[in-house]
Amino acid sequence: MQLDNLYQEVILDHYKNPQHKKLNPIFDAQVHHINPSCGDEITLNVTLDAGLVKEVSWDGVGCSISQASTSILTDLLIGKSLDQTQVISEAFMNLMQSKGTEIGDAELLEDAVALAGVSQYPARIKCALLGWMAFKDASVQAIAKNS
Amino acid sequence: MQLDNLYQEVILDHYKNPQHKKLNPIFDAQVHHINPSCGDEITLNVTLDAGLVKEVSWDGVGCSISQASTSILTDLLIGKSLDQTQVISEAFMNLMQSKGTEIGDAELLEDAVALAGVSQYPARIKCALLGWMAFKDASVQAIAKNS
Amino acid sequence: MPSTSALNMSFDASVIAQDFPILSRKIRDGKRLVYLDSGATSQKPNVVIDAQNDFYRLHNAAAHRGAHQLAEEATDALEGARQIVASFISAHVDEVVFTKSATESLNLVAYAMGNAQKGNRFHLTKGDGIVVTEMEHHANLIPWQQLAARTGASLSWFEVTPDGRLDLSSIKSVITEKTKVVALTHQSNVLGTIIPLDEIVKRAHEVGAVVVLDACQSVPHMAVDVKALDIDFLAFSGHKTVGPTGIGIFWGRRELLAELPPFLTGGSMIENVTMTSATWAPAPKKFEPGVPSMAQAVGLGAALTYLAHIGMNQIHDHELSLTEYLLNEFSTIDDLKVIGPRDLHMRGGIVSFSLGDIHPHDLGQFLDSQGIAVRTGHHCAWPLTRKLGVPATTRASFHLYNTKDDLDSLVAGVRGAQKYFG
Amino acid sequence: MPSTSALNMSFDASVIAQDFPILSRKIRDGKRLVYLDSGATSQKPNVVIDAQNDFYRLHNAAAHRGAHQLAEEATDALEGARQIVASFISAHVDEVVFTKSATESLNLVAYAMGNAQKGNRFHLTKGDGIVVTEMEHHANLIPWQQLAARTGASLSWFEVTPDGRLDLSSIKSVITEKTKVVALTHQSNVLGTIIPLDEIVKRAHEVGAVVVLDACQSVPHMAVDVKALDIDFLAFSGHKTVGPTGIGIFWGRRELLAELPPFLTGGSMIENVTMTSATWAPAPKKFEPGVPSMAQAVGLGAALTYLAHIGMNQIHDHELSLTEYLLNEFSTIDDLKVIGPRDLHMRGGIVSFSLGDIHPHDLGQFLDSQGIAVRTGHHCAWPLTRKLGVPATTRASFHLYNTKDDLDSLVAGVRGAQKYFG
Ligand SMILES: Cc1ncc(COP(=O)(O)O)c(C=O)c1O
Ligand SMILES: Cc1ncc(COP(=O)(O)O)c(C=O)c1O
Repeated sequence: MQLDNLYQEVILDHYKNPQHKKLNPIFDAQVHHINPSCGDEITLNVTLDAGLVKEVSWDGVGCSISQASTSILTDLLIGKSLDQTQVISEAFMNLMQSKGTEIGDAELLEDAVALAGVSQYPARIKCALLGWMAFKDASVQAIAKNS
Repeated sequence: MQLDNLYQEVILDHYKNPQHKKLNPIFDAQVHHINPSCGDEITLNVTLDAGLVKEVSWDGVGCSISQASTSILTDLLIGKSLDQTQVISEAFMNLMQSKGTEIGDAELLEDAVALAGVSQYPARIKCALLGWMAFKDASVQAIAKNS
Repeated sequence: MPSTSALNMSFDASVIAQDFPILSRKIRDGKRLVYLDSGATSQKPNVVIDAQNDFYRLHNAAAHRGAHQLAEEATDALEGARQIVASFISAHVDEVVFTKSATESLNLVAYAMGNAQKGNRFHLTKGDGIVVTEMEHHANLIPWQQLAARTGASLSWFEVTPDGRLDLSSIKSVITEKTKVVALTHQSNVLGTIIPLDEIVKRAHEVGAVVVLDACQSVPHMAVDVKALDIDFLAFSGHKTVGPTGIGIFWGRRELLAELPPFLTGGSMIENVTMTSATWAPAPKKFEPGVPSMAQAVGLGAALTYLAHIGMNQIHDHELSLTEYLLNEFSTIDDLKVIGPRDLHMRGGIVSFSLGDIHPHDLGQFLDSQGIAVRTGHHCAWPLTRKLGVPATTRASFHLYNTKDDLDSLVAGVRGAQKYFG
Repeated sequence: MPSTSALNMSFDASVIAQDFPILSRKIRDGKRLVYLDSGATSQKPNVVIDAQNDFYRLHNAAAHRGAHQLAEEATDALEGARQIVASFISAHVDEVVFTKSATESLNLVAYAMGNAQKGNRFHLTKGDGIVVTEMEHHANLIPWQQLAARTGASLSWFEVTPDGRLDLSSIKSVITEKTKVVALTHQSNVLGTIIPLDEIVKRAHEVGAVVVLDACQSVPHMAVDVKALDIDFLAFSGHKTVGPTGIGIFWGRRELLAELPPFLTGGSMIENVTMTSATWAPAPKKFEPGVPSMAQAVGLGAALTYLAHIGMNQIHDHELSLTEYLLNEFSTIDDLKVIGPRDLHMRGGIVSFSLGDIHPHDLGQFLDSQGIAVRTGHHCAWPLTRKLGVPATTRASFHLYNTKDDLDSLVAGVRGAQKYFG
């Protein structure tokens, strides 16, 4: 079934056991993002340390795609340098815009390549990006705060 | 030619020799009406005397239909009682709405039956009515003034 | 031209469905299309598509703007459509205004009131009140928020009960002597709830307020008679009424339209224009500047003629029997919770629900893979879904062309989703 | 899908005319239709009619509002059309807003400015100035009169010379440091005059004013590049651009759309909504509440694709050669007076004229009896026709499908009218 492209095992796993889904009350920046088309919401906290992403924690309501995508993001970005997170984020955004023509760089994106199927469902791309846009926003704020 | 239904000899005659087309400076009521779809304008003066239409005079710019219709109106209504003018006006309005299905009562409407063809050209009905609406308005004002 | 189905005395949705070409489309790997998203927009019968084609191929010209034959024909087509709309809702023909959508219609009345000067009955100021409800679509909420902000009037609202009805218990303190406008939906686009309009209209008129009815979800599905409802203004959309996109209706009582200032200004809505000022033509022209949306008006006329042939009461009965059937089927599914009233007397053919932990987006996606089109999300009534504690729901909404087969597919789809995500 | 004619390298209007089904209609007693009223509305090629039919028959659903396949297809269709419009006028895709008409587009920008609060660059107040011209269509005049009345800003204008050009001699005193908006037509719908836009834009930007261009009569007939023109906002209508009725375009510079407040409010233009407040989505969504006019957007996309295939420069050249031909022919007719500039460098394919004592209504009626459709009256630019001392004129206006034959018919018709009414 074509749907299995979208709902890969990895995604359903992350959905059922989301990583770092418990807000740490200590953070450099906190953001609250909303998906206006479906009402999904996310709160995401970021803490930096010497140019590295020390911690990302989050909470929110949303579909399996938005929840899994955010969970995967935390696994992927925590511990990375800000430069690396930017490279990864851009690669992920490009993958989402690829309309099913790309499979994604598994070295770079790890579990996030499981979300490649989302790019064939335009209405769901925003779900997959919710956590990523929140992270982008929060990291900019955290950098500003730390500098 | 079907067009000859519209432009009957009588109409072209009235157009070329419009009756009472010279404003009498003495009047009971003066009105200024406009046809917003084509820009035609008319000024019309009415004087009453003991329930009779003593005088109608007018000036204005407009197409052959509006000019002829107003000219015919003056010939027809001057000297009539206000009750009669109402009967005639209503008969004329009905004729204009008849979409070519009526020829008009020649006893009552005299030359105005020549305008029957206008009812087949919906965009021109307003032209034929311009003077009549002005007369209606002016006679109401004149009655109000005289009472 | 009535379709063959429309001439049948007995109502057969599967025959009616044949009038709608899109319903024979295949979706995702050849699945039959099960279209249960008519609350968002309805499908179009051939008569509507053909009527627009005829207009473009034979009669297209600028209505009310020319003395040539095509312009006359275009004018007749437009005004004929206006007459059809008027008959459909039991209104006078000069009370019917063509807009682009219900959204524009509702903005029209709100902005036009904002344009009213002191002395005009629609003039609003600090101390005046605007009343809405908690179940409004954004299109009948935000324009009033904006009007309140522009004029200083206050905005208040009827609350919604946990089972999805309007709470009228405090009607006298919601609609007060200060209330100037009560704007509310006839039927909730989320819950299917039909509101107790009579009581509200009575109270509104008691205090001298006008009632603006958002009939987007009622006019397409039941007989609506503006005179019998005793309302003052009404809005609905063509595209939900098996008509074209890009056309809506604004209706207002004749004497109120005479006093309401214009909204959009431009050509053909004027009486006289100078460089510094303008005066207005009488309604409906006053509210229709520019070259009209003629093809869409003609298409809407064809749509309403088609619906009227079939019969609005038959359509409503059909949708209610579908609703009853679905509510029964749904009651057999574990974890499925219907959101909105269960009482069939107070609802139309819209069923919103949640399904355990399965997010509506995921459920909707699974149903789509089975060829079933539903809507998920807050349905542009975010304050309502938040209030009910379900920021997103899954919504199945029906129209005359839906069959029990469609609902059986939905029920099977829901069970399939439980297995898939279980 | 390009039409066969569009693939021809050489421009042949009589071949193009075959793409437009209405042009083979017969008028009044079997006369050939000679359609010379494209300034009011243009005719539609088969590709436009077919594109809309395809949408309704195969892809109809509410765009941006569902996760099902039809909704995805409808979204693609809508956004694909937006991309076509953007390319056509050399804009960014997120700068293109779908409205119902040019009239709505112009009202949008005027009302949105009226909604701007203090601190917003579009906020207008007493002391600020709005500049228009004496040759504006009512749609680009009355909205500004109304905005001036609402905000206390003053309205001033460029005058028109007796030969129908804009008088820029006092440009520095018309556009002053107080001017915030200059709204003007690109080409007069009465005179055909193309205005000296560069000089005006330069002066407007010098004082920090924005330029709103009414491109209703230019975009359908010549290549228009919003970036090259250096303007700030632009409006045009689909129905004059061989597209459907019921659709218009509003374009604005990206950074200006970001600051401009919304106009119509409702669903899908929001970021967040509570009972008492709302925040907005980024442009273009901010300006597009409600279910979009999808079929019309798709039809407009097909129309612009069709025009672009033929080539806007070819179309413009064709129309100019028709204009030249007609002006020459007209110069041989006694009592015929062309209203507007004679210089071909400053005009497009519109020729307004008077004919001795024969009233335009009568002339138009006579021409109609010959199958020739022209427009008569003040053409929704009443202050202009009054200024020129011709409250009503007869107007012949062309488009890509008109031929020299059409003009020969017109000339014969004019001579016939002289005889008929002589
Ligand atoms: C110059 C000009 N501006 C504005 C308009 C208004 O366009 P629409 O009626 O399509 O809104 C027109 C056409 O009627 C026009 O010619
Ligand atoms: C109750 C209700 N009101 C208003 C609207 C807005 O209608 P439209 O989007 O056609 O303007 C809708 C539909 O979207 C609706 O369901």
